[in-house]
Amino acid sequence: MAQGKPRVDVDMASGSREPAARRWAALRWLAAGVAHYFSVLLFFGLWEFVARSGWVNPWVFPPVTVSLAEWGRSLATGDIFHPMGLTLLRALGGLTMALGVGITLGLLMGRYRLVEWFFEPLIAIGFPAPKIAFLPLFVLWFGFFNTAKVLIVFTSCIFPLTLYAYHGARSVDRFYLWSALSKGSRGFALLRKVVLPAALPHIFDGFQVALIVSFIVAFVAEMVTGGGGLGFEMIKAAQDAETPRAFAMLFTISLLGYGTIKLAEWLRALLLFWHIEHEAH
Amino acid sequence: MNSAKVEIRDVTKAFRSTGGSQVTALAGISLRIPENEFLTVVGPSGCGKSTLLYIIGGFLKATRGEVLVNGVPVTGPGADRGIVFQKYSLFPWRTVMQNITYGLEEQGVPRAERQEIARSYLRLMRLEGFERAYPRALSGGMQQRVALAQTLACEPDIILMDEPFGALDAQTRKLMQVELLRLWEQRRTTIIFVTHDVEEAIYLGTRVIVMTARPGTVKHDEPIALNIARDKEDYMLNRAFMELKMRIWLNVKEEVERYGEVARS
Amino acid sequence: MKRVVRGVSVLLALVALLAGGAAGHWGFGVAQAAEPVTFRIGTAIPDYAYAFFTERPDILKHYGKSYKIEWVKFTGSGGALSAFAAKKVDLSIMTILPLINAATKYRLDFKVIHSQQDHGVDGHFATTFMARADSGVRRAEDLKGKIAGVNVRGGVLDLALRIMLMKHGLKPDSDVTIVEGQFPHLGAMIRDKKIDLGSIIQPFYSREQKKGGLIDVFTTVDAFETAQPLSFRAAHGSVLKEHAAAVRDYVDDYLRTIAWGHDHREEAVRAYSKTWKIPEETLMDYFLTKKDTLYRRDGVVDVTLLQKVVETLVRTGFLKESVDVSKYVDLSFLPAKR
Amino acid sequence: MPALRKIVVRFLPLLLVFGAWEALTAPRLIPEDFIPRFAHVLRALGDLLSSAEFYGHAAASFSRVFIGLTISIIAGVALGIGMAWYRWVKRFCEPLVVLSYPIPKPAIIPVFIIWLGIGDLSKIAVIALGCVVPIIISSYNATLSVDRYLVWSALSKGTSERRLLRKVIFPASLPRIAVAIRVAIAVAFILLVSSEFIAANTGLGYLTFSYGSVGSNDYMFATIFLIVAVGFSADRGYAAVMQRVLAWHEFGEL
Repeated sequence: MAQGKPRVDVDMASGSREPAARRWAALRWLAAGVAHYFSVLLFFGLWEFVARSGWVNPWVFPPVTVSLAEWGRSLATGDIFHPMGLTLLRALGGLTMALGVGITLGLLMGRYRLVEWFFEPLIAIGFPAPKIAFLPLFVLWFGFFNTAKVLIVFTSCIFPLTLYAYHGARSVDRFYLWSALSKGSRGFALLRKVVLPAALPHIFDGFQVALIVSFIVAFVAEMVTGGGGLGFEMIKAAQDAETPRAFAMLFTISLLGYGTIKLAEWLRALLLFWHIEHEAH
Repeated sequence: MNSAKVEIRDVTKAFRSTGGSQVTALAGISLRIPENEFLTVVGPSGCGKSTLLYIIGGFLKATRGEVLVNGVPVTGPGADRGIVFQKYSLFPWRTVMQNITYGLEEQGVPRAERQEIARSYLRLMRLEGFERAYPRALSGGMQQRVALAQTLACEPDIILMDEPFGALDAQTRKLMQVELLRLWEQRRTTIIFVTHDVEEAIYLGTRVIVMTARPGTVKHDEPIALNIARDKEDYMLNRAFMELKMRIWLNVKEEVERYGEVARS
Repeated sequence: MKRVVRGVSVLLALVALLAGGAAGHWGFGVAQAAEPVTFRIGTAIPDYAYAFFTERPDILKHYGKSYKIEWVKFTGSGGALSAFAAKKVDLSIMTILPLINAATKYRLDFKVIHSQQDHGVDGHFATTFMARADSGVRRAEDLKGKIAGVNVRGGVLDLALRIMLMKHGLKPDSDVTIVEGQFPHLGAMIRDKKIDLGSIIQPFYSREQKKGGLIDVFTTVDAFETAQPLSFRAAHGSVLKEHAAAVRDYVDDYLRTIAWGHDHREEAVRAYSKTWKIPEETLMDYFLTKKDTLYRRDGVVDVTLLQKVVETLVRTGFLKESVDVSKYVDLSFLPAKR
Repeated sequence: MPALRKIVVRFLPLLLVFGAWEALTAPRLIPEDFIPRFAHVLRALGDLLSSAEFYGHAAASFSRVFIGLTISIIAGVALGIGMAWYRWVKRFCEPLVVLSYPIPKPAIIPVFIIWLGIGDLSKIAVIALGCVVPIIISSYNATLSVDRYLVWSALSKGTSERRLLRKVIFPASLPRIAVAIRVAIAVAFILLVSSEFIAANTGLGYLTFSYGSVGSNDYMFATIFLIVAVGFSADRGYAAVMQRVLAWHEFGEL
């Protein structure tokens, strides 16, 4: 896909190669692999150097090796899995609810004028609203434990999901609709059988955005309102002046998010195989 | 010794397909295209005729073999070879005028001169009054006229055309063909024109090449020497034209069928 | 192409340079500044001194002459500690746990220089754990199987609650569920039966009392078995060394504002209300009276009381080993008796 | 006049929601501890808007948003295009970008404080970091999906590879980059609050949190309203400008 140099030439390889050339290719591949993570290594190296240089208090900003060791320890003892599970549960719980409601709402907005009229300004205004500021109030309204946190994730995810589904529904080619109408599809069936699949690429865009939002919001909700989970453990570690543990929590959420991003991309390729975007590659 | 404007020497092109297997698009094509020739290339879809054009243009590199233009090997794209695609030749963010002056701008022609040249092509292509319009406001036929003007304004040595009228409706297409012929007869620029329409190929070309199905090779090479005035309306009803059309079409049909079988197996 | 890349890298380098320069400028602004010195003071959001300093600069004597203040506000003493440890503030609010962490984990060179709020000293208010009057929770031992709310788990009130529960034979996490809620909301949560017990501070204690229906179950004094200095101001050793005179002036002005508050209560209420938008009626009820935590006119941090808190923490197992608090308190910056 | 009616009709749902809010809170159907009366929020709004102090906070916040956004746009577009264009840039940046994407930005404020201090820089950095990733990703994708025929068309008219970026790649990917920037604007206003919630002395986010933590909920809601109002206007303003700049393109709604 991405080539160095302008993409004058789109083909990937040409002709057969000599064995020596193939060895070279293998070597290059290996070098590319190292190069791929070079930036992360460099970043960690810089971090380690700075933390050990004496410019900062190493108990305030511990070396990366210390943080990674603490991370390894908590993975080995397994004491990180419980908070991880809690955060995942909250993130995905809220996201699932938002998926159901947001997609339905978005599609309805895209098809029915009255629904659009009522919700469009609310969504437009609600999207840039800082949801994090409502966190304490959510606890007050919905209680402790998981409800408030799942609901704040839900509230944060529903905006991108609705918006993308709405635009997806509006951009459905009218010929699809006409074709379905002429075959007798009406109302909800039309929505489910034609509008939903046709809007799916847009909806998936929204899903990929909301996925990240759900992780971030779940984590921040735990930071601010407690109740266990990676965010809570991080804040607690910071309060107890156990900074390496706080970084371990950050590593965990980062990798967890990374994994789900990749999973979502894979899912997209699986579900949207019929969509034009794959012909481009 | 080398009197050919474009010489294609044993050009082979292999792609790696998405599945990872090698696909040979072109297999050892050699051709000599003399100056002032209007070469049209027909063949079944997927036979690599566009690939060949892109190799001449310098956009793709041949896996083996080479292309010489004026005796010099092609190493990349250049302003000596203008190209017109079926679509997307125009920059949507530039107005008609800005699109036509684009190439001149790139060659460092002073502003006043650019405007003047562009204006002459605007007239030639009957686009007056649309100078300030953006491409998306134009019809398909007008867009292709702008694309042609854009390419002509650079005064290329060779014009490469990749099914330029393929997306147009029948009437517009006919008018554009007439227009193109008129231009070619005035200037006699060497043109290599790829199409899947046999009638178009015979009508426009001074020589028609039929390509085989993948891997593409030259199957049939026929100079068009019909002694008829091409601007006459009944040109295509001429008996000689019909015979020629039938002969070439049979060649193409054979390849289309063969390609179908290859694809099925 | 190359030109663009070069342009971008120059730009990025510039940004980095600017960032570095600015960090150097702001981050270490204290060190070489000529008179007056600017102190960055970390404080909690509802701080009294902040309101008085900003609303009534006319009562200050040295401000703007020998020193200036840049206030930085934190939602809790925990967040303030990490900024203090990173030397991004010169002086900071501190409570007992951050003090212990600063001393034993961050190994900072710092001293506590004046008190801020004292809990329960001389009959003054101490944070009170309240319950619904009709809930049957009257004493700590009634809490078995119930839910208790504190502002932050791992904070000093959480510890007080846990100590109290342990003293009454309950295991904090298995017998009682401890959850977090913000101070302003805990009262409403008790009424709404979301929690059975909550830690209530002022001004919310006054509000809840006025509304009625809630009873006091115990206070932090009951838990720690002593009145205790709740919050105090700490400063980096280097700041104290380099700017001793300016620090003295600051402490002098600080005490001046506290004295002014006590002496001109109505004006103080007005200033505070204006800063934090808390209605004056609510404040009039308790502000700087016995119903409020004690703001000492002399600024003295009672080391004996503080040490007693530490010993309670050690005895109940919340601290592994004792810390000698007196090593971290230096009252020499307080003015000689006025 | 019809324009005014259109606006009224458009925002009627909002008024309905506010009306319902007031109708539920005024007779204390919902206790005021749970949600302030809408009328009180309006009163607080008026009070804030008439105090000079408030504008200082607003200026502090919006300058942070503005600078943070500007940095993220410049860096994001440059990196996104660079990643699509140069293999080494992609190799270098991709892992960092993808790994930093899911990191909750408020969680790294303490780290920013250590490096950039307590002042504006750490807050600008939070906003810039939060906004830059979506811009990088979109610019990257936009650049990759520039039609190769456009590139070829330019090359065949003598455009050098060096100039290609400015003449073709950048304008061709502009519509998608413009959409990404629009998303980034919304993100920036969301982050405004988080960036000011750990250590601050100025800014609307700081006000929001401090009013919240002393129980002045009416004022808290009022500040949030103002942030949203400004965010919303910024979004609409941006859309209007882009509609003009990208007149050649059908600038979509999103």
